[in-house]
Amino acid sequence: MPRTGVFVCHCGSNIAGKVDVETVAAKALNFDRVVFSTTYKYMCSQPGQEVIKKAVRDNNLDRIVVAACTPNLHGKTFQRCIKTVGLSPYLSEMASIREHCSWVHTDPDEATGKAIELVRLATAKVRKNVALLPLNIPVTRRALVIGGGIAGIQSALDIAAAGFEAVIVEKEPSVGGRMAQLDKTFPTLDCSACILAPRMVEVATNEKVIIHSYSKIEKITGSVGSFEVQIKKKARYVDLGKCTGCGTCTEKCPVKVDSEFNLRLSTRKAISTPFPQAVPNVPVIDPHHCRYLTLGKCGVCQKVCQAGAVNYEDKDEIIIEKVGAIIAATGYDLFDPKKYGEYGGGRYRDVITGLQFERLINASGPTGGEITRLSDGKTPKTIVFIQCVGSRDEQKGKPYCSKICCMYTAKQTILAKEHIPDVQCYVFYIDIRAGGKNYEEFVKRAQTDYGAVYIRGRVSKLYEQEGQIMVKGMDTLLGEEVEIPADLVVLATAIVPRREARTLAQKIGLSYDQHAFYNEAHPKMAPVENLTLGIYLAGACQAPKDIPDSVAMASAAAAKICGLFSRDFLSIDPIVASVAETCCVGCNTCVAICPFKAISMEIRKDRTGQERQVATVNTSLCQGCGTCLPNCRSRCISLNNWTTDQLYAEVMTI
Amino acid sequence: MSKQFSSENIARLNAEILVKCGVDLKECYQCGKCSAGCSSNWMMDYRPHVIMRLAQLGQRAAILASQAIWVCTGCEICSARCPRGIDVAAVVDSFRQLAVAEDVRYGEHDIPLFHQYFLKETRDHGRVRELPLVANFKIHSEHPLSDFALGPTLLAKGKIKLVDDAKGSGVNDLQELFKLKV
Amino acid sequence: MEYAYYPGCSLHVMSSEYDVSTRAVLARLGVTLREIPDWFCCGASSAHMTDAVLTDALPAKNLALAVKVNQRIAVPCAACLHRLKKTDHKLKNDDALLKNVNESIKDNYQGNAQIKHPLEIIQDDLKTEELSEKITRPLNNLKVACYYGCLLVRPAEAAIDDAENPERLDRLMNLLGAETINWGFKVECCGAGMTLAHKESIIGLAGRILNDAILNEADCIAVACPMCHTNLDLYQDQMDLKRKVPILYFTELLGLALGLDYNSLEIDKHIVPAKGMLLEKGLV
Amino acid sequence: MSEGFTPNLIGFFCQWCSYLGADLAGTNRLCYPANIKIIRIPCTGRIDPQFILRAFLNGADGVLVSGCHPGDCHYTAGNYFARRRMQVFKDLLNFMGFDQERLIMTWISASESKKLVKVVEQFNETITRMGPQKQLVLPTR
Repeated sequence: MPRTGVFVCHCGSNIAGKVDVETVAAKALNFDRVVFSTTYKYMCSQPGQEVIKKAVRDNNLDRIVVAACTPNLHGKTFQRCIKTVGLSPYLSEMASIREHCSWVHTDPDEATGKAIELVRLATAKVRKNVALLPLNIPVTRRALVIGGGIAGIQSALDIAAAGFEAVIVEKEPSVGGRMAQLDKTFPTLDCSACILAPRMVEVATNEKVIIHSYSKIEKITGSVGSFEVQIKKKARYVDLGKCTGCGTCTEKCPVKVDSEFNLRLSTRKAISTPFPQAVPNVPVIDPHHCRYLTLGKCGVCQKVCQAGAVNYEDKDEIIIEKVGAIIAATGYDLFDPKKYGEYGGGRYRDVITGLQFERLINASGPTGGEITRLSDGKTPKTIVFIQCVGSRDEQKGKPYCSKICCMYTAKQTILAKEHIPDVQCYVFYIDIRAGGKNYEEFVKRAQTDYGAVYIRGRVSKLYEQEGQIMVKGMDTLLGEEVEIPADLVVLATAIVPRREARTLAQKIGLSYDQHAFYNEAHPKMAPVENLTLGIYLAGACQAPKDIPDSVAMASAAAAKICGLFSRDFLSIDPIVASVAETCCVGCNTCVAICPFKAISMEIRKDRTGQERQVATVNTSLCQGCGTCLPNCRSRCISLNNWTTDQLYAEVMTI
Repeated sequence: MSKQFSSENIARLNAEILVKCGVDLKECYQCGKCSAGCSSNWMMDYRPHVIMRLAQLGQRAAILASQAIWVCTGCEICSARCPRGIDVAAVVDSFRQLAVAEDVRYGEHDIPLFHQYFLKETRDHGRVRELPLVANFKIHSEHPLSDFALGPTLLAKGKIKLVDDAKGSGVNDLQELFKLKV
Repeated sequence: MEYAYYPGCSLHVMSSEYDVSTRAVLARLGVTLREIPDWFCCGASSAHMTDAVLTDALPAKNLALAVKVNQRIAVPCAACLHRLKKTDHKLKNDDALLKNVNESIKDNYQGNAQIKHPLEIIQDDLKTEELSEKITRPLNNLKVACYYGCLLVRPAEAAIDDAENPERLDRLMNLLGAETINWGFKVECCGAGMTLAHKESIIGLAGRILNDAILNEADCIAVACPMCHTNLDLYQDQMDLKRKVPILYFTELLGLALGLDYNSLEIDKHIVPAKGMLLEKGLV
Repeated sequence: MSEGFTPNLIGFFCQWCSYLGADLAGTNRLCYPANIKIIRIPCTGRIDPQFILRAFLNGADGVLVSGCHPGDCHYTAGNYFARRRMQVFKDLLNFMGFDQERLIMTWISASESKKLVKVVEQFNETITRMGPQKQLVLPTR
């Protein structure tokens, strides 16, 4: 006969300020199988947990209900707590009387009434709970890293340093990501390529790291410990093994196409590497523009390749990798300023984005590091930088702050001044957000040492007049409008998730927010984990982030994975389905329904020797969604911790 | 002189504007884009974002007595470009309406006067007749003789008629809605 | 194709040439306009700037009168169009307000009007080929600055085109054979209803617009609003301009292209004469 | 009708999205009617129509099922199964002459605390207007 104890938490005044916790505890004693109840100021604290342990021992309790915050916050805490006094962790339940009650209802009587009801539901459920044993699942000690930018590279190197294999999947022909496009980095003004390139080489030569470049994730199945990843390696038309990276093919290729890497500021060839330091340094043929692949004529690259690496017959290829954990490090895209009709909506050639400016000032960029106007090739003498284009704009863009723009704009004013000594830079800003080591000092330097004029106010309109871009803004501190004839205007466009972020998340089962940034499991206590076990986050796919933050997060995610890989078996919650074979009629419905292909049919012989098929659940594949249960004709499938009995018990007490 | 803030004034004006035009003044984060785009900013004592700031802080009297609310042409570029989607033009309209309703001493004389004679034409004749409107308005305005010279040109070009047969009887149904003081 | 026609006060006397040319070109293009009997002022800027009740009551009453003639209503004045469409949008989306307003206007408007500017009628209702066929005097050699002003493009619910870079007028002018300029003042305000009330506004605002048109070497400015026309046309004498710029209604340019008689379009009513320039371009 | 009537509302909320949305409503101190009790479930796909039927039999005046947006199911497809099941079940309720408005299904993500509040408020309004549910209550209760 179950003996349940109820523990009502005050949570300081968070609960007790609204809910009469003593009444809740008193009423709880009337509920079925409840033999003990008490209250405490902070149930999750060490002394609070002692209260629970003591009560379990003294009253011989075998079930507990903690009425406190949401189970998502402290469910595990109380499970661990009763485990220390010999109870199965699965014999506890929580009633969320804080998030679902005291914080959302105003009337104390109503809140108290509801708290009592929530406790009633939890006690009803807990008496049907059973002691479960954790599942031990084997761990494949290899990690998948999606994205080969600085975050992905860092994660892979850290994992490799711990002695485990890391598989990088990068959609572009080369690793490097956004950082490869930058010129110098704030606040130290290190050359981006100079600090990135060694890492790229390191990752390319590390025998524990496998790089699948020019590849995409097709599908991921399985769960923590044993994921199976289908990767589509796009046809490169150049053999990675044979190519020597001599570059003759690129030189001779007659087709010019806008360069994606240079953000359409220059052209590339139909066979090319995105940038000179590419890793792998093997070109790809763009099948949409290659004359041979579109028209069947040309073939120059094949003729000039002495290594015989060009292969027009190359096909996309699907490869399978088995891994135990995944890091999503997919990075960011930039908000498209076309939505800003008042800034020209892309019509003015001398209005460019911050990233385009990075390419312009880059010595290996389209102009060899000369800052010139796209319209007439002249050197600009007045450059206006506009911040928050898309960011903090609920009407046209995104409500959030993109975090890095204040800093890179300050950097760009410094670099502009270094390139063009008599240039005057103006920065239109709303607030300067320079929280970070040496960041504020850096912005100050831009203003004092490099003479960037900061103007507080959003720009209302840009228009062309006599070969210049007229910038119509407001100095809100002065309370006066300003009009600046600029030679070049640079828009700090918002950081947005990669275009493919949502599709990828749906393939993996990652949770994401309304902007398609990936969700961390907990904003403070689990910032690099995703809610899906075994998947971790690194870099700007989670939120706008600068390089140091991305690298730190990448190392943190790698450390989490190394922890996971430190054991042969992983102990996880046994929240899986099971089939009562005696009742199963072998109808196959569950097999068809299961999203994880965790159910299959097996042949069993009954006592008379007759054969029949029954369903069985592969517990390492089952994720515990319970979708199979309602469709089972003979009601013979059960789901641990969410049994029909348990849910029914809750529903029966409403 | 320093501004006096009081929580009651702030709450009251915020509520008043919310009811009048559905704008939550607290949404404004003072980026100044409204002022930057404003056609008439160069003539205003308070730029639009300052009007919004004064409003946020409950400075009702200062706004009602300002000249800015009257030189606003109602072009709505402020509303169209506001990153927070605030209908700034509607806020300005609300303040003008309050100023008229409460008969405060306007920070600008001629423009509200013009509106009153414009509506008087509408009330009394259904349609606006240019000559009586100009005549009435100019006589009472602060610059009665300005543009007097334009008169003959306009008459010659047929832009103004001496006798106007304007009528539009539909307005009769609305007489009682006009609360004009002219 | 038939429309109820709401000319508005400006087209009644001050800008009657816009009225005349609108009627003439739409008639030539096979669109019938039936003027709403007893229409009255929509309140223009003065109503919404000074009185919350009149803001919607005046347009609503006119809409109620209009739909008795035809649910499709043609409104050439941008200010009237703006007022009627804004009120109509509010009434279509707020049943309580509709009920309230109907009580105050002692009428029963159902929110069933379709309000259109003649530019929309010409571009959306008629086939481009039909229009091109009727062009007998293409506006070749003419460089036009298309000016939209505020009220045709803002706010979204009343707009006939994009708020920042509208192109309707440019498309029509290009179709007629004219060259259009890319300039920064397409949607800047010219001073709207301040023509008489506050001349400084007009001198400043219209002056900037005219200057940019001159800078871009436009032969003339095409407009689709009587207030824009008046503001740009009336005070050029008093502005600091390199030269004067004729301001023409788009219906006048369309009328010329369709081969209508110059005098019938009453273009000579403008303060800044256009005839000389039009003669030079061989359009008269 | 039903002066002073406070409906008994039951929510079946997916633990990955709507339940977290309710947690967030708490964190943000949003406010919604107290007469809804939220039962945590692993996925809307787990919901057996008999739970809902039982809830009505036990005196629920309205049942709100809430899960992840289409495409966002943590288990890839549970919410799609749930949606189909709910449709069939609602058809059955309708056929039985039961007010099917008493059962609604919505998508509320972990970030949509404001939507949650709106949904609960609207549902509460609807059910309050409809009055107590008497069609399916057990005679003993």
